[in-house]
Amino acid sequence: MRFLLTDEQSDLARTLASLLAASDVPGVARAWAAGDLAPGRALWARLAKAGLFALAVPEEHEGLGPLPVELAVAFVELGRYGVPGPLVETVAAAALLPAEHLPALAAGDLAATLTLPGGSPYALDPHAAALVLTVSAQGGLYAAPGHGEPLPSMDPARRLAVPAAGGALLATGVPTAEALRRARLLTAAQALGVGQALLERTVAYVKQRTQFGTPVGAFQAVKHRLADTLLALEFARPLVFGAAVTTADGDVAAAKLAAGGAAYRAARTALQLHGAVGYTQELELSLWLRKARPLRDAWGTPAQCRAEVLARYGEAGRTATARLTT
Amino acid sequence: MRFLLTDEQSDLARTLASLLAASDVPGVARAWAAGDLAPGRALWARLAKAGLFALAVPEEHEGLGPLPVELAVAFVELGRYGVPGPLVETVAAAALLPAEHLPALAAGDLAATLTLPGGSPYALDPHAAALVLTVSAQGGLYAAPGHGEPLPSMDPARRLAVPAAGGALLATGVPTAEALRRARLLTAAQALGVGQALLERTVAYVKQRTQFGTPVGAFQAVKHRLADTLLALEFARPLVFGAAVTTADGDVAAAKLAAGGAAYRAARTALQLHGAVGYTQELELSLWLRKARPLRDAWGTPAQCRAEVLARYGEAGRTATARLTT
Amino acid sequence: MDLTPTPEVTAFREEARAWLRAHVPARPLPSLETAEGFAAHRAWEARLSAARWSVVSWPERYGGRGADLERWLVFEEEYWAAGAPGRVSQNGISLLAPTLFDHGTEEQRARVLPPMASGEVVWAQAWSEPESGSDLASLRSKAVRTEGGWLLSGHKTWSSRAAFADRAFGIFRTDPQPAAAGRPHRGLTYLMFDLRAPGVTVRPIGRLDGKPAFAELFLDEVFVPDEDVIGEVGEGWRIAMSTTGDERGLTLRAPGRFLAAADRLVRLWRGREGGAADTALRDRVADAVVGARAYELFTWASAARIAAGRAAGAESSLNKVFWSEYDIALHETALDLLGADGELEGTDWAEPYVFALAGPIYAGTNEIQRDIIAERLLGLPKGRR
Amino acid sequence: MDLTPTPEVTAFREEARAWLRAHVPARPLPSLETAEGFAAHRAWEARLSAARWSVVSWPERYGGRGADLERWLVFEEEYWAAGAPGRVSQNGISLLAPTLFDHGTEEQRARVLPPMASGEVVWAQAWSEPESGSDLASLRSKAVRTEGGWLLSGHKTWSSRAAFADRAFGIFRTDPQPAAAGRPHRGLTYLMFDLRAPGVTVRPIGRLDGKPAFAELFLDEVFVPDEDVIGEVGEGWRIAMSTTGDERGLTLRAPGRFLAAADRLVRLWRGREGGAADTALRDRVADAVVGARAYELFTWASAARIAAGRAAGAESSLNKVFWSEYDIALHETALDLLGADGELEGTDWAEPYVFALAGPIYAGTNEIQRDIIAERLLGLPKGRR
Repeated sequence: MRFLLTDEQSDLARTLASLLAASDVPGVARAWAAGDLAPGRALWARLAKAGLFALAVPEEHEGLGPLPVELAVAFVELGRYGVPGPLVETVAAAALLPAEHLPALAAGDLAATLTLPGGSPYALDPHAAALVLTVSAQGGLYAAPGHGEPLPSMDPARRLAVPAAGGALLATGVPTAEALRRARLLTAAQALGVGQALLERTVAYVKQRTQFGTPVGAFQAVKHRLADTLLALEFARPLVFGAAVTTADGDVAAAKLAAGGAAYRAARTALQLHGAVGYTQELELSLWLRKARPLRDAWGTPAQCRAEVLARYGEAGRTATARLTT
Repeated sequence: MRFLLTDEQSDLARTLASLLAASDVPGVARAWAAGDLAPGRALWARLAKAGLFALAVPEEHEGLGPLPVELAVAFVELGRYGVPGPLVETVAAAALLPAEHLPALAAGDLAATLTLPGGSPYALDPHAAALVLTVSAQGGLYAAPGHGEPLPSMDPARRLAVPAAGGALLATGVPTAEALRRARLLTAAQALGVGQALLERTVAYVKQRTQFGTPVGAFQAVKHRLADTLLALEFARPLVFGAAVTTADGDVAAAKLAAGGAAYRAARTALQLHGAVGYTQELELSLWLRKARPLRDAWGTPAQCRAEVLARYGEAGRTATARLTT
Repeated sequence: MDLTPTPEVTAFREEARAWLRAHVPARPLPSLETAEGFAAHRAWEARLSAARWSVVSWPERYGGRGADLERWLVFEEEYWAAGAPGRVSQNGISLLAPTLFDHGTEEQRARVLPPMASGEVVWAQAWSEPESGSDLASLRSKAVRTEGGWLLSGHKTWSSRAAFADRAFGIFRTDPQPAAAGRPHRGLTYLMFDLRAPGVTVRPIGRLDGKPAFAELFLDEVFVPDEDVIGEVGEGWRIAMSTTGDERGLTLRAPGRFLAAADRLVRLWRGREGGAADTALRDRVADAVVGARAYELFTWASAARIAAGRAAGAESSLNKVFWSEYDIALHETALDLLGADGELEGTDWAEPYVFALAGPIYAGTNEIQRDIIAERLLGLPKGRR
Repeated sequence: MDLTPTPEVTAFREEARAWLRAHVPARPLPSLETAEGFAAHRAWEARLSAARWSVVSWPERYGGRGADLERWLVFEEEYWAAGAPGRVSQNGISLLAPTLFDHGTEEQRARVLPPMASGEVVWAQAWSEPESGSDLASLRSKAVRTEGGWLLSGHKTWSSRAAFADRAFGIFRTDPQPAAAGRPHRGLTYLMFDLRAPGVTVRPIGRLDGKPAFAELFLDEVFVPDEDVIGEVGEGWRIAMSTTGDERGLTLRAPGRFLAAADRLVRLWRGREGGAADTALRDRVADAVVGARAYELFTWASAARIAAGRAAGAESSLNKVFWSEYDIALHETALDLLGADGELEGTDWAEPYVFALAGPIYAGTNEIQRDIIAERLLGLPKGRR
């Protein structure tokens, strides 16, 4: 029992962070939002080279994984830097796709998006994906033959469309639950990173912005609001990594609930404490501000996650959410 | 249209407030809690003389009412001074009792308590009531032949017991809904007064208490918490008086929800800002602190009130909660 | 206490309702934060004005009906209940017009108000500067005396409507001496100016959803004739403060808006499959209904006090905090009710949600409003501000 | 990252569970804030101690098992899951003992710790004074030098457990000079004293529910021998601060308490008729489950950092704010689930609810904790305090 990132896991975070810091991700995201996918695809390739997608693919299919903790580490950074595209969806698809697709996915040559039965009818960014997947209630995996017109989200870096029904049957009896777990866990990790970015930027802003002759960050109301934001993020973080370790459905739902809520709270705080300047599209901050709420709901709204937490509570073999041990 | 208390209504509040200020209500409430009902009964008689119960009784039965606005005005003061006993219940009973009981009730010679179908099984302070009433689902009004052992509430000035079934049938086809409306409206008014007392005392305390060389009330976190408490009370107040004017079920439920919530919030604030001293039984503050939550739930929990608000929303003849006019 | 309208008020309500029912566009106009939508909203103002519904509380000679506060509130309730368009002339009607009534000359009122009422001239406000958000007294933009008027120079921002509006109003430093001597509230003057005058550069700013809901104004020796100074030179702060008070009070946020929004929310909730069983959402919908009713009754109480000759004062801070937080909660509930569609840009709820998010920031941040509530209504000690 | 216990830890857990299952009283003991309950809880401590379960993390020579942090957390989880009684020796075990380990002499440890472990001597804390709640540095109670020791005089309050306890510990001003010179944190000394010594008057204070959960202490020249001074004379503040850190950290609030409470809450919810359909309550129950899990994992992460040699520091303020607000929310949910019974004094939930209400106040108010979080963890400017 040692609930701490290993040195290798911390190194992975640092490697990705420095790759992303050097990649003008805000520019990439703006281009993505404007429909120019080329910079995003170039970034995707660099992330693949750093091993991102390999983490989702078993070794026998030219991957390194699946390594949920490493994936969670990576997705926190992806959220923190605001990387656009169906990243979560591609990693979730790795749990479903037949073996022949996996080497390409691991290498970053296969962007996928998907819907799952019982979830949202929309697939994220199908115009940017080589494969748009749907899964039938019986566990049949289909390559959708197309999709509806992508609709703009309030996050301009996201577009949503309903995949067309039918298409080629790629596999049967696919592990839908595992795909949902991955999508939910990594969306939680991404949301945590988004919340962290919002908090970091807001803290920096209130230290520097003065009103009435004082840094705004010296006002107790501002301090306490930021303290609460940190609190929510810091108690979501162990849930995200705990869920990555146990991969228990209840833990994953708890992580999603907490991280999504903390990110949205961070967005509200960031907006309020930046004042009017935070309300503009121009400020880089808006990249994260507009992402928080969609991520809070994607792959499990708060209500869905709460229901899941209680449905799984006390499940055989996992005392409590799961309680750590028995 | 003039949504302001008349001079007469304001005078009523002032009259009751000065009567209560001169009555050592904290002492009365402590005695009541200890089982000594005499001081409470003496206060009851003084309130009756000031016309309190007459407000609930029609003129033809030696009353002055029913005057819901005046009753609401009065119950705000009763809450503000923390008067114990089945006051709300007696006024609600006036809507149910046969005419022969009403002159005594108006004169303050008849304390009653009751349960209503679908509500709490407990009657408040039956040991202090001359009549313990129950109403059957068919609208039969019974004088209960006794009651279970009174159980202590977390508010020591309240005791609760289940009335015995059966007893003398006093009337049939009684207006249960009107009794519930009254009980709910006046509990809301009482809660508003409780919240107001908590806020007043807390504001006074934080002005005088110093820590770190500063009055506690100069800290922005303290100021904002008190501002929010005032806000909740000041937006509950027009709901209480609006409900007294329209007597619409939706309005009454809204008033109860808002006033009960505001009072409980005021209690949490008062406790936190008084610090340890607020957590003691000794401080007079505890009189109101412990009353807020029971009043929030009595005659309609927040969940029940919310359900009622929506059930009544858009009812024919009352657009909106009710919307004021059509 | 009385909540019964007189027959005259009821007749007024019915007249308004009938006209609105006949004239409100069946389909929502395009967003007023776009060039196309701005033009459509301006045309709507002209229609409203032709029927004398654009400024019911103004005197008849400027295009109004001389309606009292009660009628104004009734009109607003009907207006929003009818689903009528947002008011592109809002800034002029609720911020500049009250100032002209209090501090303008009759010549100014006769010249400025009728075209404001008809939407022929749409006004933008020009208060904030980059370094002066909450701290308005630290304004730097200046007006320098010249032959027959003043030359404005400086940099204004968060000027709502300015991307498409015709004229603007704001305060400018006409005398730098008092500020240099530590009295920054003095030496400011209230002026109106033309957004198309030489020397004005308007740079639209995209709101969170990208729409140019406000703009920066770069002013370089923009000429303003003396006739466009409101009140006395050097008294701009005092004059602006009374205007700011109005922005926070009744004039900007009539309860009708929130009553209508709560009504739409209930319809959304009732129309949802299996919605009623979800008590978590039901509770939030109920809270929206209760909040709208509370705000309505709070406003009626304020109106009655004002009618009885008592000033509104710091209670307008309670008002501001309440509606701004209410508005966000209501729209968050709506988005949650929409489920997977909640994040789409194209729903009826997306733009009002983004608009609501700004509520706790503008017209005095809610942090400042809470300070005011604590200090002026509760008498708590002034903290550092 | 690893959440798998070693076989040794699992064996330890099973041993604890088996013992607790066999020995935890079937019916809850009377409230520990009553004379009868205090005695019953003291007897329970003796039983715990005889089986060496009272202080598992202490060295064996003082009655412990030398358990590491992991085992301690496992023990606490099992302890609360078994529904075992509250710990009447808590103040001594979690506040005084760590101080003795860090700053006491071997003679003091040998003399004080074993009877603390067995419940033979129950300790009360004596920190606060009437004018010093959050502002501990302003303490006035003094200790004056005398032959072979010190004479304590002054007035302490909010001394939890003191109504029935045997001894107490606290800090006293031994040198008034530094305070007079504006350095109130200096000149304080950490002392232990006997609550039954001549000169001590204990006045119990009734908590909100009337139970004497704390007391005032009036001290009039109470003799304390030199052997009961902990650490150096004049260094009491520094010593107390490290103790306060523990009170806020792991030692006081193991996650087991909250895991067990969440478990009870779920059982209450599941046992309720029609409860599952009420999503508003369901959501709050789920939040309690998630919060307990978050607190558990947060604590495991802290324990792992501590085990890796990194100090806890200001993160204990996050911890304090979290559990104290969590605890109230959980108990409020329970009362709401109880319906009409929620207000009764006699339910299993009433006393813990009242106890939870104190959480945001003691061990450093949550307002102060938020200041610490903002200043030390986020680096925001120090405000007035």
